[in-house]
Amino acid sequence: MEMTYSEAVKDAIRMEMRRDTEVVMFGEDIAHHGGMMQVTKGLLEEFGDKKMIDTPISESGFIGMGIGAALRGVRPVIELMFFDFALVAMDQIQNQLAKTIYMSGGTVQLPLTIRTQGGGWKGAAAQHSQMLEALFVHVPGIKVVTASTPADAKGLLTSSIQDNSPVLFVEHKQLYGIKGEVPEGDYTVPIGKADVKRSGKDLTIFSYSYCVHMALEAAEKLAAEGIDAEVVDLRTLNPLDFDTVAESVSKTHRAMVVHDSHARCGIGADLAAQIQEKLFDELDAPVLRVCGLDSPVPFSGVLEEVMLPSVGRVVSTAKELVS
Amino acid sequence: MEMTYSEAVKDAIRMEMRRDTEVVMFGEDIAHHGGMMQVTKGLLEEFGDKKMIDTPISESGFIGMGIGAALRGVRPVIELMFFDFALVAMDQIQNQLAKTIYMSGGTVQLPLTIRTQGGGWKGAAAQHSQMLEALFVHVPGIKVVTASTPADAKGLLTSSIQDNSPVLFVEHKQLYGIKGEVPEGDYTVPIGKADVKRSGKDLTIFSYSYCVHMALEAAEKLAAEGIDAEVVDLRTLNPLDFDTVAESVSKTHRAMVVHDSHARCGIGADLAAQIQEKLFDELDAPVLRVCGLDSPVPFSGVLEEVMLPSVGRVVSTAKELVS
Amino acid sequence: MPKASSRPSESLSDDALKSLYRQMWTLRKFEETLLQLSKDGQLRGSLHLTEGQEACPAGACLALRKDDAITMTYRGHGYYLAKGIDLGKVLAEIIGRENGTCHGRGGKMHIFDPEIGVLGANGIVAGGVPTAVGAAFASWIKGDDSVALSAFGDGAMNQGAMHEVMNMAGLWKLPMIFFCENNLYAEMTPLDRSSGVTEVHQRAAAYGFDGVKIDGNDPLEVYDTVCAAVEKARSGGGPTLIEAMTYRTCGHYQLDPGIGSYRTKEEVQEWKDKSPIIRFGAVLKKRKICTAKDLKTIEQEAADLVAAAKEFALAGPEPKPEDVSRGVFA
Amino acid sequence: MPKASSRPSESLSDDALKSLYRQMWTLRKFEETLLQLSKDGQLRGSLHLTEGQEACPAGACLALRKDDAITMTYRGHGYYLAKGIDLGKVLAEIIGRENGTCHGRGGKMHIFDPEIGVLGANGIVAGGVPTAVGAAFASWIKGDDSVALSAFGDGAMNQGAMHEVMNMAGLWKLPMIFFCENNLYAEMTPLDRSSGVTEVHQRAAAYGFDGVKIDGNDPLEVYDTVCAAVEKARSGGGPTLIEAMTYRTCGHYQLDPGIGSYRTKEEVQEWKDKSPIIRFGAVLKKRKICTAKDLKTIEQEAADLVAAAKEFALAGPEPKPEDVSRGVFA
Ligand SMILES: Cc1ncc(C[n+]2csc(CCOP(=O)(O)OP(=O)(O)O)c2C)c(N)n1
Ligand SMILES: Cc1ncc(C[n+]2csc(CCOP(=O)(O)OP(=O)(O)O)c2C)c(N)n1
Ligand SMILES: [Mg+2]
Ligand SMILES: [Mg+2]
Repeated sequence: MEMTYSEAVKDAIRMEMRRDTEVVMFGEDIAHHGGMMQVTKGLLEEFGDKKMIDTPISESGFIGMGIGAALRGVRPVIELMFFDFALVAMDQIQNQLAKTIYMSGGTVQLPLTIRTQGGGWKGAAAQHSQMLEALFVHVPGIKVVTASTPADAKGLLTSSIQDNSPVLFVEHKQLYGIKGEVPEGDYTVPIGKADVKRSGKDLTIFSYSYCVHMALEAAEKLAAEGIDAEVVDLRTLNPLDFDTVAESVSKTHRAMVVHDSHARCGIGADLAAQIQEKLFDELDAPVLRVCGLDSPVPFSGVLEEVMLPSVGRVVSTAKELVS
Repeated sequence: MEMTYSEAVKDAIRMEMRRDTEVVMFGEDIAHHGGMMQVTKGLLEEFGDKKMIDTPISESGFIGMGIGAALRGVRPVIELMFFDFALVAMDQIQNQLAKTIYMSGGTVQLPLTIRTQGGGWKGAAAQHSQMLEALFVHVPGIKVVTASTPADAKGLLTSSIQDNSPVLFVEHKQLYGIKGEVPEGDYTVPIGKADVKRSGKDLTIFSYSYCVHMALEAAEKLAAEGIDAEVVDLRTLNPLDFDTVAESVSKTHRAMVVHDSHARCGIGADLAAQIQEKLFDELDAPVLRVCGLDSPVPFSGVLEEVMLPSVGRVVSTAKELVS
Repeated sequence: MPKASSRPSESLSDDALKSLYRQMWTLRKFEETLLQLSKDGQLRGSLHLTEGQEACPAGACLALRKDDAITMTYRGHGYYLAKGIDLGKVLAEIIGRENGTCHGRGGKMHIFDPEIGVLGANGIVAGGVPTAVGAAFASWIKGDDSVALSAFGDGAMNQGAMHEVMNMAGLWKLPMIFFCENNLYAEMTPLDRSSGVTEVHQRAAAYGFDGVKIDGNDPLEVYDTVCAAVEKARSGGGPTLIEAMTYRTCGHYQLDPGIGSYRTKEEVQEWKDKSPIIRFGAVLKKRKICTAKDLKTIEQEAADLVAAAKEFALAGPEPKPEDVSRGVFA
Repeated sequence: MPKASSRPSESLSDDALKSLYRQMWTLRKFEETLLQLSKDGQLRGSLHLTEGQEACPAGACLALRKDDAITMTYRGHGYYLAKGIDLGKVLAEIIGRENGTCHGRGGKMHIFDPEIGVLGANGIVAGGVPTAVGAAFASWIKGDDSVALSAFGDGAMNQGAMHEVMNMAGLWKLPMIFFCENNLYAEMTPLDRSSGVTEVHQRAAAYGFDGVKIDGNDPLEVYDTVCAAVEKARSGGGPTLIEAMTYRTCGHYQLDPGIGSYRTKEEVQEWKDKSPIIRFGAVLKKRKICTAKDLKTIEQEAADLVAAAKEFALAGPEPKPEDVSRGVFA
């Protein structure tokens, strides 16, 4: 069935709430209003106000409460309105949520999903445009999941909600409107599996979330010039599916990474480091990166355009890579 | 003059407070008690309680207040008792402090130093042992500075306090007691310059903070086996002195990175990515890493020992690198 | 705190009163222009307007000196305007031009002009309050008599950072004014669904200083209350929490109709009738300071100011792409 | 809230009272053992002892059911002991053994035993309070009648997260007990240098629920107060903030002498004389429930329990190095 990314996210939540009475959603303006992105519209009516709960503007508080709730038989799905706001709740996310299972010696389960959205190209400036996934990959204890298509969104969010460890499910402003075929009914995509979104033999472009589309568009342009790019959607950033990464690099011998978050200590740096470390002899060229520049996201459209990656940069970097 | 690292830090603060009446220190138990690490002992008596201010346990609040104070002619030096506690103040550090200069279009200066300390090997477990520097390198806008010796501590902290941008000055639990020669009087070490702590020709070990000592110890062991390692102390992690990195790699053609923070999206990943990207043809082997494992810091000594890097791991990785 | 007993507003000259009225109109016209620019595709992103709340910034900033500090929110246009920012430059900023206050890097949620004490609008709820308290802290450290004011919404009361700095302001008796625009909603959530205590000003007691609730749609009451709080602050009496009751008669941002899903038409209309601009115009007429025609003239003056600013802004150059990384550090 | 008017403690059996006394001694002996192990180099890191505050955990946990939830701080040994944790296993945890409650991964600041409602000691000031409020939230969502209690210090009142969850607890009337051990100091900082309002319980008013100040060195007053708060919470009456006045007669951690730099010898001695164990022993004697010899016997029973636990713990194996990454995820 064709639906938007946003509908696919809702479909996953709705189905899990129907299937499992322990699933409870909370966050700011998610119930009565249906969420700032309108993703949860209608769920209050179906599930009632003890399952769909509007919170005050207290991210640290309600994410922390999610931990206690999860330890006591609730399966919270928390909406964090903007990824940037994770920073006000960082202690509860990284010192508490991420460490609780390990500190308990593996004696507890902590089934909690935080859904959030990031990304720029909207003139939302420095505090409403960040993609901060690298921070959550660096500090261990939270699975970090992204989805670039409606089908993946449904399948991966369903798996996230069913998972017994904390999951950060990162959506993207630019994705909510895109449409795609989504399987009806029960549908899961496993956490920890990357996906080859386009097969190719000359180089591999690794990406995830919205930038996968940029990579695919670039691949079409490259194809027109006779360069055959493989596009691998990493999907889960932690745990990373290095097997799929290795398989692709062993085939193409040239790799690059594209993401819109910052370059330094980013996912691209991580992947490049791992690829050269483990597949040095497979590489015919260095692993290159196309990332957000290392400055805050500027407000001006002209500046935001150059600060963030673009199809043009992906294409030219790919050419550099194969040259 | 020989002094401990801890005394060198105090020396820098005291000299800057004497030199510049705008310098004000605040933090928890830093004034009357002289700091949990006793670094600031005696400064209250010399400078009085409007220069040395004890705060409540409100890191988000007082770091945020540092921003306002800095914009109004105060030059705050803030002690954050443990690096782990940065997470309770993350919005003020990363959404506010790090972005203010850029968001103002460069129209303001923001002279503010946060001093903190991290690191394990103390049985302090998951919430009191973290080295989180990678998080602050990933999100741009804060200079991230470390020092491995008393002299560097004095020189770099002095530069940090004098800097007109925010600086995170990261100390290390294991360093306070070490002794070294420290220049008396005015002494600065420039931010943004790495330092070759040991010259060698067979490989380069990049490191910073406490792990530099591990690298130096490993280098001695390697020397005994006829392997001549260069040890480069990165010192400033942002901005990074890539010139010194490149110079060393161009000489040794083999590089590895050692740090006690987590591997994924860490400083080692960042450096490895940059080295292979820019110096691919110089490399005779992949850039290897010896880092903290990707799990929270365990309490048990047996586990902490394997979770964190060790001289043994540095030595064996170096051998792998040159083999 | 009892309501301000002295009424410094009584000694405001006719010109000052007219200028206060003009200030509210300037804000209204400014925002109408922003909305139009947004519709025309010349202004990017979401836009949080102040319609119906104009008395708060106009009254509050009139009580401040140029060297006093302020911070505000994404809905803070009124504060920096009333604090005296250059209208053209700030409009240029809001459309991202190089000649903007922040050279187009900050944009509408991040306006800085430290020369006149404007220490930042903010995109994070309560995020700028610590900055203002830090400015008050600087005054306390240096022993000067400038004060700081932070304007924020009712929803901001439930952020941790707010609590932390209120405690420190109370502890050290910092020269600080916490100015809460209680417009009864945080986005689409009404106050009684976000807090067990809807009398916001009562929270001040938890920090050992005064809280007062006032009519935030009366610029003179706002002015008098802030004057009293400023006087107390300058003389070492510590902070005040002002809860100014008001209402945004527009949506939360430009795409929110503001009526229907979470507020009834009647409720909004009731508050439109209490609009501070209309009310204050009537006062000026009643006190024979202005005729109906004078009021129109003032409105027109405001419109002209904004029109000139718009022209300046639109003529400004775009930032140069190659300068994107300028200003990450000082 | 007025102090508890009903006194459920009056209907505690003699055995229950003795057991309460034993509980306090168990904690004391437990901590003496920890200190010795630390001196012997068998226990790593810093150790935050409870000496002088034993009445709080003993009295509070007696008022809870096994299925009620608790969280506490690094100074929380008394709570999980009184909640019924296995003494041997938790001691093994504190020395980092594989047979410890958390297989040596957590250590003394991070004790979990969800079977008996122990949802974590915590190394971050106020860090575990949201977890407890979340447990109360779960009860509210599911409509069951379990409650949650979080124990924390006076210093924790000034953390943002505390504020946020107090507000939500008040808003939704969650079955929650905020139990503040006001021992007058946060590390070396006295309360009046960290907060403008030193009457901690008064903060509850800001969130619309009751606050009460009690003698935290009287286990029966603690018990009665928590009983009342629990009853209120179970019946939908919402949260209570209890400010239990107490004092740690030891240092903040094992290397802090606790006397000299920030507290006088006299002040500490004064509180040592008010030690809850001594006081409660005297009560038991006065009420003829125990002779001096009985008291000694109970103390010895506690010591024996701890000795057995120590033996169990020391016999436990170290974790296997190769298992270091086990349990990052469930
Ligand atoms: C920390 C944080 N959480 C959430 C948001 C999203 N948000 C923007 S405005 C707003 C409502 C704020 O309400 P209030 O403080 O009453 O101010 P008002 O908009 O009514 O002026 C919210 C939730 C944010 N910007 N920052
Ligand atoms: C967020 C945070 N900041 C600072 C610390 C360091 N610290 C540990 S205990 C403590 C004092 C806490 O005082 P209080 O809450 O009164 O509890 P008490 O130790 O007196 O029982 C501080 C500041 C911490 N653990 N967490
Ligand atoms: Mg509001
Ligand atoms: Mg205390």
